[in-house]
Amino acid sequence: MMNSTPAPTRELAPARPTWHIVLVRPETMTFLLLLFGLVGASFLSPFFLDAGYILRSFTLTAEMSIVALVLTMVVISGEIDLSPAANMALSACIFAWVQDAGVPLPIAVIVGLLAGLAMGALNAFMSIRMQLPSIIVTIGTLIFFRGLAQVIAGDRSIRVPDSFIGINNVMIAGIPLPVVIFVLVAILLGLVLGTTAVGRQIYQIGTNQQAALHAGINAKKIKVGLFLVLGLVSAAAGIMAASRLGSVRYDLVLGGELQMVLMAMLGGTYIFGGRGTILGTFLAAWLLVIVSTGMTVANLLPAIQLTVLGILLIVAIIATNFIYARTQR
Amino acid sequence: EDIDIVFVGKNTGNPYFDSLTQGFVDACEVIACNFEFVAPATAEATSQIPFLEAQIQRGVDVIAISPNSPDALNQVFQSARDQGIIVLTVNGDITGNEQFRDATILPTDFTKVGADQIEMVGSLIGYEGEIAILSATTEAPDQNFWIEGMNETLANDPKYANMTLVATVYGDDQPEKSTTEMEALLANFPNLKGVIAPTTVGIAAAAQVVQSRGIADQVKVTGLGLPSEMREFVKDGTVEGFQLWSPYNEGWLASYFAVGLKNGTMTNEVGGTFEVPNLGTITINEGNSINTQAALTTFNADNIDDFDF
Amino acid sequence: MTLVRSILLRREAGIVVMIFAFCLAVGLYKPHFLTVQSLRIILLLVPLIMIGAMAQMLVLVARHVDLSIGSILGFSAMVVGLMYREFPDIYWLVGFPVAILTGAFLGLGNGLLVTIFRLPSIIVTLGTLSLYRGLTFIISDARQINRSVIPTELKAMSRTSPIFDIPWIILIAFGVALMTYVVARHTQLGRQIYALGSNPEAAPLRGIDVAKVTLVVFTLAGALSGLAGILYASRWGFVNPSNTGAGFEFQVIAAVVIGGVSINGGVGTVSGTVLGVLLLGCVSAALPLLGIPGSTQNAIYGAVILIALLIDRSVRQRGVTSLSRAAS
Amino acid sequence: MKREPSMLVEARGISKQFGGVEVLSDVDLDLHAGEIHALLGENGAGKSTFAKILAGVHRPTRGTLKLNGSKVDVTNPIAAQKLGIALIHQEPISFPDLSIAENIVMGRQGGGLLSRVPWAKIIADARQYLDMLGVSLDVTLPMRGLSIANQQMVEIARSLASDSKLIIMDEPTAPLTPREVDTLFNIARRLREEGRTIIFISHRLEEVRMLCDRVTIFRDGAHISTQKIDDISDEDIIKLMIGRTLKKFMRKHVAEIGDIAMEVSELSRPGAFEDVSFTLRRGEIIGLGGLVGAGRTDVARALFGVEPAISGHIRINGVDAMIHTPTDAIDLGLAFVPEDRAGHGIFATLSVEHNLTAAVPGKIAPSGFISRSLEREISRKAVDDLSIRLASLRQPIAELSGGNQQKAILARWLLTEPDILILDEPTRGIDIGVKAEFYDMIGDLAEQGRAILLISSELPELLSLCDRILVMSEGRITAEIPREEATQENIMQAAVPRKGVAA
Ligand SMILES: Nc1ncnc2c1ncn2[C@@H]1O[C@H](COP(=O)(O)OP(=O)(O)OP(=O)(O)O)[C@@H](O)[C@H]1O
Ligand SMILES: Nc1ncnc2c1ncn2[C@@H]1O[C@H](COP(=O)(O)OP(=O)(O)OP(=O)(O)O)[C@@H](O)[C@H]1O
Ligand SMILES: [Mg+2]
Ligand SMILES: [Mg+2]
Repeated sequence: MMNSTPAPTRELAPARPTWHIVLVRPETMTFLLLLFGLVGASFLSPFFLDAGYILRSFTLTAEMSIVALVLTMVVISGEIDLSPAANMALSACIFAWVQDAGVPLPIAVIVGLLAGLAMGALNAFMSIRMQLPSIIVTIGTLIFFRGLAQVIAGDRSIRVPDSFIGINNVMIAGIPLPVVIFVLVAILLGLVLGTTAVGRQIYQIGTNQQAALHAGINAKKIKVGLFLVLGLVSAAAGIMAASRLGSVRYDLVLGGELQMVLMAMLGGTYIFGGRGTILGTFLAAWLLVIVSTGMTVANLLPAIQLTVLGILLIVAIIATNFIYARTQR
Repeated sequence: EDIDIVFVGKNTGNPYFDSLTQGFVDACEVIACNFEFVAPATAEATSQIPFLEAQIQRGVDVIAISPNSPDALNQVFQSARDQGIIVLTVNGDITGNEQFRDATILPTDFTKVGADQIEMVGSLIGYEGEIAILSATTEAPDQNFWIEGMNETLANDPKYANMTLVATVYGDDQPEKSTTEMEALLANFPNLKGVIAPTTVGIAAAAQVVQSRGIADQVKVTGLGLPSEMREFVKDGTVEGFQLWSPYNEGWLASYFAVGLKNGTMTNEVGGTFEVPNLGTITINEGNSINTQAALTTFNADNIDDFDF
Repeated sequence: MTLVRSILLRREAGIVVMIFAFCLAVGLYKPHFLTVQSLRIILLLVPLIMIGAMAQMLVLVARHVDLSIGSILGFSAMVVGLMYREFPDIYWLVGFPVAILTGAFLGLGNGLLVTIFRLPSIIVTLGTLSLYRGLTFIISDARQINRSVIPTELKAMSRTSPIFDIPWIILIAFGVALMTYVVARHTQLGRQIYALGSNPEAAPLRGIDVAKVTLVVFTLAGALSGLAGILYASRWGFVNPSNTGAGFEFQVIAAVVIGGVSINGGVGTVSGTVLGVLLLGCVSAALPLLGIPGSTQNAIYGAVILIALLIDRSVRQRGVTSLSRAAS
Repeated sequence: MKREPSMLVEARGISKQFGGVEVLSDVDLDLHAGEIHALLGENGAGKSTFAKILAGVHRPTRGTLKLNGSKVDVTNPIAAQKLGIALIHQEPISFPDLSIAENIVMGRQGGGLLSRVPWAKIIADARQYLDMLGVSLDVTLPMRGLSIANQQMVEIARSLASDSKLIIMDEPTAPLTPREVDTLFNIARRLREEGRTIIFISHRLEEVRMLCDRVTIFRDGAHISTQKIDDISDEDIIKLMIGRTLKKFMRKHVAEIGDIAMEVSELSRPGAFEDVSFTLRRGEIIGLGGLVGAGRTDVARALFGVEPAISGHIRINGVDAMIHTPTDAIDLGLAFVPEDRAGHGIFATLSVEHNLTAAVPGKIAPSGFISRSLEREISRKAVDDLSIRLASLRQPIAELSGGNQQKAILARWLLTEPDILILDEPTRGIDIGVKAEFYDMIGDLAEQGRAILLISSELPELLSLCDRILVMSEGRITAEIPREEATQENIMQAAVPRKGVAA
């Protein structure tokens, strides 16, 4: 920290060669791990390597992966949200409960989405308006949302109408609809983050909020917007999960926050903000599915999966920090 | 060709399933089947789905499962059966969605559990006084079914006319909550004579409260529990008697039935019968439901050491 | 100046008032709540949370957070349980050093990751939350340690008492609180923890070995969680790989935040934390008495955390206001 | 009969670089035991840096230190403490949540982590040291909320408690009242009698003259001169401090002064600045001078909407302006180059390109989507216009030298085509060569008809560039001096807080 590099060479330091810029980045690591995971899983079980099966397995986490894409943007902006999994559960419960009470389906969907938006607004209020650290705030809202879902649904599972069931069985060109939605959302968000002015500003806020403020970027507005979008998308994901499962309980995607954070981290999103890509999270979502599906189909204990998840998370942040430290100088 | 059977438990680390699994394992050493046990880390509604998908992918012949949800698994069951996999629910059913499984194997005739439990507590308190129920979760389907039976028995059988059910509370199958609920029962109903806890976590928690307060002679605890967990309380006199069935036999029977079905030596017709070693003749009841034993086993100081689950 | 101090003082006074008001309100409706018996119930509910809260308080004061204490609790309890199962003849008290050392070891792991790689503790411990839980499954082969395995003497600690009929585990919990008080208030270590959390940039300039203090804090938190682990075995008589300690971290954070420990480090007292724990205990004990379903408990915890955060902020805000007033 | 003074510290060839800028070069300095040694120099001359090196906060890039004749390596503050070196930081540092008493002793008690805290002794000692300083504070209260002056007193008490051989006071008197300064001086003299050495850093010459035995002058990171205080006049000290010839930076052309661009009246934010009024015309460069902490930055931040004023008016081009956020300011044609480049200016890890275009999203993304070619073209032109030296537009801006980073920030603002530029210490921490380029650029901007408010602590800069110079002291404008009448002396006169008025 207090060391300094020799002065005169600094200014004249050559730019990193293009291959360095393209290859030395966390996404490359994610991609390599993905290939490695594919090969490893194929060795673990002869039943693994089957596109249909992998796609079906991906549908099981597609909702969470979609949320993780938005979460990536929140993390890049320098905040974090640990509550989207609980938000998914609560929105889905509210949706199912409302329609169970006789409200027409489309209106119930809207109510569910609005609930998610309200949850996003609560997070935004506490972390941006009240300037409390979002990580602690969202631990609080995580417990709160999950608790409310429990109050609403108790231990019951609330059924959704048959006509609403089966989003995962809708195939588009042989690909389950949730996967298609995930890919589309990834492309959309990738475009927003990578090619629009707002996307650029998200990186700038996450890199240095003060500098962004001084450059006339309305950091608060953008962050509030991100929390709201995250709330809304979480709700949509929760309702998608309801359609896939046919019923809703308060424990929907219990503990999913860990997986979502893991997807973002594994994709190279920097926990302190300012760095990361949608592509990284996109790859990481597949990586996680392949790792966990490979282990499940090999009938490995879920214990091993938990352990692997924990290790992956820690290794991912260490590796990301390391790569960024190397490329930042 | 051996039949591949997989049993998907509610969650790992649940001692109840250790014994049940052992039944499968032992049966598959006798008859032509391969057995594997898998279970998610938590008993959450959807956590069994990836495991089911994996079994479908592996192309097993029979999936036996203790379902964590009465309806969230329907879609997966459907696709399993579309592939010709036999789906058996074991130790719990998907009530209201029976069309998604082939048969259910339940440890005993659940319609009789309520009456048996009332008789049990009645015998302990001299058929007189206030009783309460400490159940699992508010929505637990089996427990609610039994509690309904208890209420009916109390209302209709004159033998129990002097017994009043003062409260039904729920400990959510968590030791902490079950304990505070039990304490609240004792506080709210000072004249309480007996407590039925038809769930293994609840009965242990209730017994512990009574043990710690030293009021075993005033409040009788009974219900459904595992001998291994209750042995201590029976030995020190905290609990005089409680009931359960044999989880082991469920696994044993399920294996025989599964292999029989797959080989075509048994059929899945209501009213049909088949033979299972050690268990005798088994009948397929209404709703493709099979029971491993006719009535609950009662455990007390005399016989508790004979059971090791 | 005295304003800030009086607010801080009022914070603890405020919890006391809340506890009394709450108990009175419940007592009016259910007089039984105001008996010694119910005090006993409350006190028996809190020992584990109390010990966990002491651990979390130290960590938060140092401007870190440890989400893995529930998993450390579970792992340590499992190690002791396995020990009792594999070596049934071992003297039962050996479980205590084993649990505490196991916990300390896992806590040290957190500390090393935080200091060596300079990672944020919240992410590290989110990872180890999962990792340690997975290891618990692995070492136990996903099997529960049953009641019969836990030594009778250990289980008896939750019932029997050396003094005034107060069970051992309650005494231990309050003993831990007292020791934490001594460490926090009367040792160099304690003061350096407060200093570190109060101003991490200044700490090295003031001759504080930041890495060492951080390591000690996480190790201590782990050790206390380990102690809570063996007490879990005592209190509930079993150890389960998936349930034991699950969600413990959230209860503890709720208690600590209610107790006035600042999430921004440097602020927090043992007395406030103890009061926060007791308030949660009162709420937990009162819900079933009032016939409120247990399913509302998490929502109440969550709401309480959020409210405590807002109170924390407004206290700080007032502190800042008085600062600028003093400066002008 | 005079004894040869014994040598406490011998510093040889001490150099220090920060991010490629050498802020100290080959400083030699000897300190006698039992002397009070003044360290003088302009803002940024490297005084604090030298002090921090002695106290183990920074490690020198080169050079050696001897203490009592033996070579020492002061690797960290703990080591310095053990060697008996105490530093009173320029900005008081404290643990706001700990009590005053603890702040006085923290980190300097011996014993292991588990050793007991002797509360009674700590409190008694703290009282004693604060009494000595004539400050009455309840030492059991937390530091939080203490005024800057009292915080400074606690820092001084801390250094007294440390029993150090060498006490370095970095501008200790800045926030103090005259009475407090007197007390401090008495204590300093007593410490001298006890044989301790004090380094005293201050901008107030009269204080130096009252207190010190010898004086060392730094300029641009170099040791210029060390003399007995009685052997050197104030004029000579100032000459040595400032050193440069003014001609070098003379502004070549003076732009034509146009309409009023900005009119500020009675702007106030209590605690920061009061009653600030001035007018700024097109083509005009107004300098804002004063000592560090005078409140100039706060005025600039208020004008730009970063931290708006509480009362007062701003009129832009004759129209009342409501500036609540920087976005408002930008829309009104303002631009602001902040003094804290790393904290408020650059996005360190982002590319130069992204940094350049940060304030003009509309220009690079006319359709909402960023056009790479447009962005490249705009950035390339900006880089060429200001001759920013870089390897690639895509390299992280942190890889550029400080001066080029600063040019990039200026370039960012020129892209918004601002009418009014507020430049806060634009040349701080950049090398002489780039500085000269900057002066040319600022002159050119004025000639283009832009209005410029230049905040600077470097007098030559103000004198050579500005049409008018406003001087601030303690949050108020104390003088307005036209270019023709401005001298270093009259600016300094207005900048130094009046004794007695301060509080
Ligand atoms: N940590 C740092 N990183 C980068 N540059 C620094 C750092 N600290 C100081 N500098 C730069 O070093 C130069 C000397 O600063 P220093 O604080 O020593 O000056 P000073 O003589 O104490 O000035 P003042 O009278 O304003 O206190 C300045 O240009 C400053 O910007
Ligand atoms: N980041 C900060 N936090 C707290 N107080 C600050 C901060 N920056 C400045 N101050 C205080 O605000 C007052 C005005 O400082 P300001 O930076 O505006 O002065 P300035 O004249 O611009 O000084 P400089 O020459 O350093 O630019 C001073 O009392 C200073 O101590
Ligand atoms: Mg300085
Ligand atoms: Mg300034």
